[in-house]
Amino acid sequence: MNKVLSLHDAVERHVLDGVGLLAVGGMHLHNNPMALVREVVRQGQRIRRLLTSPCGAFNAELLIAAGLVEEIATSYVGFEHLGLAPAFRRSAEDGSLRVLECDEAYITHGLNAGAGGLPFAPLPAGLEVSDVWKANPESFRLVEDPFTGTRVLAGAPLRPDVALVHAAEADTAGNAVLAGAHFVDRVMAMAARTVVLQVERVVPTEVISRHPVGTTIPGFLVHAVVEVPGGCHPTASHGHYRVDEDHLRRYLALAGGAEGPRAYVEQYVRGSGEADYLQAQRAPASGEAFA
Amino acid sequence: MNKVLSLHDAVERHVLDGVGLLAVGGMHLHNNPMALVREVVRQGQRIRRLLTSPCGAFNAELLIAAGLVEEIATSYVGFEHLGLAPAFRRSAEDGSLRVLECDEAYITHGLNAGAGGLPFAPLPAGLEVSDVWKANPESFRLVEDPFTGTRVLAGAPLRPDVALVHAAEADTAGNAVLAGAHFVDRVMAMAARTVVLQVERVVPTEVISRHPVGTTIPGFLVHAVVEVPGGCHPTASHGHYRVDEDHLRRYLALAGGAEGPRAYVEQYVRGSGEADYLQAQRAPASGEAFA
Amino acid sequence: MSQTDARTNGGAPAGPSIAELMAVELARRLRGDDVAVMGTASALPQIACRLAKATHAPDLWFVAGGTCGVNPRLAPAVPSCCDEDLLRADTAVPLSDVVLLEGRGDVFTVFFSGGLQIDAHGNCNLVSVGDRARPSLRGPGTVGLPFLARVGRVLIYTMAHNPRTFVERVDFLGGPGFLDGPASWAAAGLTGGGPAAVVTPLCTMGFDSQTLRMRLETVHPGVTVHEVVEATGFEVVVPEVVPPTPLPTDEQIAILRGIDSDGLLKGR
Amino acid sequence: MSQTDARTNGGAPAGPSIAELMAVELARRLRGDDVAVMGTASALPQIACRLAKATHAPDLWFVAGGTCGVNPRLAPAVPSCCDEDLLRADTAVPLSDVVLLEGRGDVFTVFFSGGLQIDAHGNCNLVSVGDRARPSLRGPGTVGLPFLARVGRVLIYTMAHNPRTFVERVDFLGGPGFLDGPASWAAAGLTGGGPAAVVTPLCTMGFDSQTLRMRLETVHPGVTVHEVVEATGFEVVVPEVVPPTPLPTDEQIAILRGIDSDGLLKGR
Repeated sequence: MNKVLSLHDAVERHVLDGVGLLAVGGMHLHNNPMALVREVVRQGQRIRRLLTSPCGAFNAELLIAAGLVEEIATSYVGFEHLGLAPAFRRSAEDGSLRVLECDEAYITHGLNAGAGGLPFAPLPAGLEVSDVWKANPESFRLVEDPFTGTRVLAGAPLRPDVALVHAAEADTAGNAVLAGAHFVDRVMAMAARTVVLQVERVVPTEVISRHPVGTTIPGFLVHAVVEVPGGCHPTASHGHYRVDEDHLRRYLALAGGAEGPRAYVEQYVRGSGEADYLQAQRAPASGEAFA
Repeated sequence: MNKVLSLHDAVERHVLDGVGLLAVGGMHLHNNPMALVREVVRQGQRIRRLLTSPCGAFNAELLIAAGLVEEIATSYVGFEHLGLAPAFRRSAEDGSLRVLECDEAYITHGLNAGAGGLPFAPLPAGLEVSDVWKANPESFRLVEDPFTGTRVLAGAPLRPDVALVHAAEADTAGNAVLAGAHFVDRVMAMAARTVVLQVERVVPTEVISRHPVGTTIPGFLVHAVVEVPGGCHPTASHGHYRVDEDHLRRYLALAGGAEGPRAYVEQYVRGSGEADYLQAQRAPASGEAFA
Repeated sequence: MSQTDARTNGGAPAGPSIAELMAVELARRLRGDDVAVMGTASALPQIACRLAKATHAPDLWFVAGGTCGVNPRLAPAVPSCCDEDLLRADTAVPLSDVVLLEGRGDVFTVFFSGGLQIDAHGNCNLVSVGDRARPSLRGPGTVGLPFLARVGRVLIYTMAHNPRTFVERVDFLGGPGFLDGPASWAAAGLTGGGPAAVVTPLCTMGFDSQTLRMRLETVHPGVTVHEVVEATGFEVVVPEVVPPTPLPTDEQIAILRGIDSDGLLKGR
Repeated sequence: MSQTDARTNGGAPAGPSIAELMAVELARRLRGDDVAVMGTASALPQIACRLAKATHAPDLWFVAGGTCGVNPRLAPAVPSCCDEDLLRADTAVPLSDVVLLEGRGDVFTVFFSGGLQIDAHGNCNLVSVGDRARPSLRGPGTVGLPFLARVGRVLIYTMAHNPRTFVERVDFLGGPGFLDGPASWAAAGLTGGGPAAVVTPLCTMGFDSQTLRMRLETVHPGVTVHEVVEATGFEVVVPEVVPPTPLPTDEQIAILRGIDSDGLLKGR
């Protein structure tokens, strides 16, 4: 079955307005499925709850900047060494964005529980001394360890309705290869009811078959494949191109003002289709990256 | 730090007599760390409890045949299409071997819990209808899901004191590459307090570095590396050689009699060092495999 | 599981063996939107899946548990589910991922099962016959059979159709079928669909929708209803008309033997 | 974390920058039997680890969280913990494995931490300043800091030594230090060893063994004890004698700059 769809059709078909839990893959400014994220912004699909990997970045920031996110479950949204994420920060500070406080352990083990149909994810003893779970009673509970009688922390399973995940390559059936770091993208894909993959290129199955055990996502988990070379821009795509720090610094400069994030969204996303956006980014400095 | 040890020294140093929980890697008749297992037999180290992957095979059978195993936690011991495991079967039937009944889900998720310091492993709803947990109250408990209030099954974490695991290659620091299938060997290595690796060959770190994310075991988990080319015999070593079904059929024929398993142990294991054993197995049919 | 009671095929050399017929019967029950998983000693269902993909269900996915090759393409088929050759596939994933996904309940739609004992309600037992503490026969163990509770359709197959295998109630419930029948099945509230078919060397069976007991569907060539009844250790539901199992077509046999080029099923 | 308050180095161009001095201070605290892990924006501890491996602790292991390269070997060092270049390493594993192993409690012996706020007992906060529901500063989030409760030694570093960062009590406890001091620390019964050192642009601190409050150890070149006390928003324990932080040797600086060949730490 050929699962390759256009960017427009993949998002229109699989990311419904008001989606309950939308997960975005990638970690920090790497392997963010930005073409899919931008298309969600263009189509204006509202997100009841957004879930990031342990470290969300421009993927979450852009959706928040576009005003589409009601709540976010995350353990980090920021631009790492480049600074804080302005739209995330401002929306959290003024209360317009509800933040479900998570930590790395819960996001990882919660997704694992989602992938496995496990009723919940007990967490290591000691994690209960942090304030994280007290700030997020919806996602965390105390439970009695039936083997020792001690009270331990447990997280609710994370079952994204849709996951937007980047992979380097996939075949038309959705068998995909992760180049470079995995982050938690494989686990996220296993946990989600629907997986929309953004890839640098679609390749014959024979290319996927050459990769060893442990480096791929099997196609039976994947619902749509969208080929967008350069589509992680301005974040990096491992094996293909690096972070466009200049672009992100321009965003951060623009976003210093309260209207900046929306202005960016209008100019760079709503104002142009994906092909035009990527074309416009082929500046001399980053030109090779999108060749 | 050079972790390469002789077969003798690795077992003497790391597999103590009366070891509480010894795990053996591999699955069915593939990637069983047989050289390490044979050395345990030669040194006569008794095992209070043996843990297999979801499908134990000659690794468990030989230790049972040698009379070293008090209890076994397993979801399967057999020779797959070749038949039942005679020593396991007979010892379980006459009550001399206590079997802690497990299933594939518990072994996998229990090891995962061990690797993560997770207090226990809740299992998917529905698994409680099987008789497995009722037969093994030590490893399984019912627990209330704190999010739904329903009673679900939970397994105790599996924390092997020592895991004997086969990998195709490792460097002297213990960074190892799994060739072929992973089975649950990576999880087993992550869960164990001490990992003794059996490899086909020791390679420079640069060789390990070429392998992608997801295919290796990091050396900081590994305590000893033992180089035994051909050491999985008579089981297969993925990437290196196949199952020696003739040898195993001879074992099964011999083991048909009550004294057969012990006779095999005396003749093939206690009666010779590993080098002699492997030398003797270089029959024409399997000669290339050990070249 | 061990398949020691294989009924040898008395037909002409060119005709299908019993095991080949069984593979075709299993293949017939696979759909293009299925994701099937199978484990230990699963040459028969693997061949059935490849046959289904090559004929009516090209979009079928199947995972050979053990190696966890996804849609392994190899000919000859291999007898071990952990054979390295099964990595000649579209892709492959770690077994720990497959075990995880088996629990999700909405990924794998078909699970192949079997047992030392299979009972009237389709429950399977690979653990022990008699008292578990001192069994008369200790089986290998239950592997992943408890997951049957969560999977869409369970397809049961066995090479042993006799009263020792087909019993009224399994001595150890490892792989749940319809449990103790309609009341207990309803009470358990399982998300899985339960057993859908049982394919043996004598016949193909389904389940009676009222009693959830095994019900004869078709008898294989040369087998009588009486023989099935005699070989079954519980009272199998026998409808008024029991048609013969359809014979594989020449095309099916040709494709199947192209896959099973070592003839794992041929002599059985 | 964001490091906006970096104190620029007033020394001669050839001498170590403050950040370079800090890297040496961190490296000094690593041992050959350590397995260290670090996360977000961790160029400084990564360089410290490589320096330690190149000098007194060749058998040290370290994992650059994010990519999870194991003992990444690259020069130039990179500012992002998720940079693909960090896969130029002895090996690399999936992040999900590292997160899992962080919970085991006996694998990683050193965890590098930091915070928007760091308090007198070494608790760290990356979440929010003020009321969490309507914070005056919303930080990025706590990432893996709750794991500090289980790790052997926590090494805290920050480029911001001022009273906004060093507070009596964090507004949000994300990364546990010695909690509220000896009584609460003992009551919590944590398996981790707690914070072992705090390295800032002004000084290196440890913890008083009685009160478990931060205690000045050494002051960096040109810094007075008074400056440290003024820059710290809580009463830091000041021993009678506070020696100067040892200067890096020329060899250490040469090795460090060979690793940090892009000069990430040089101007800071």
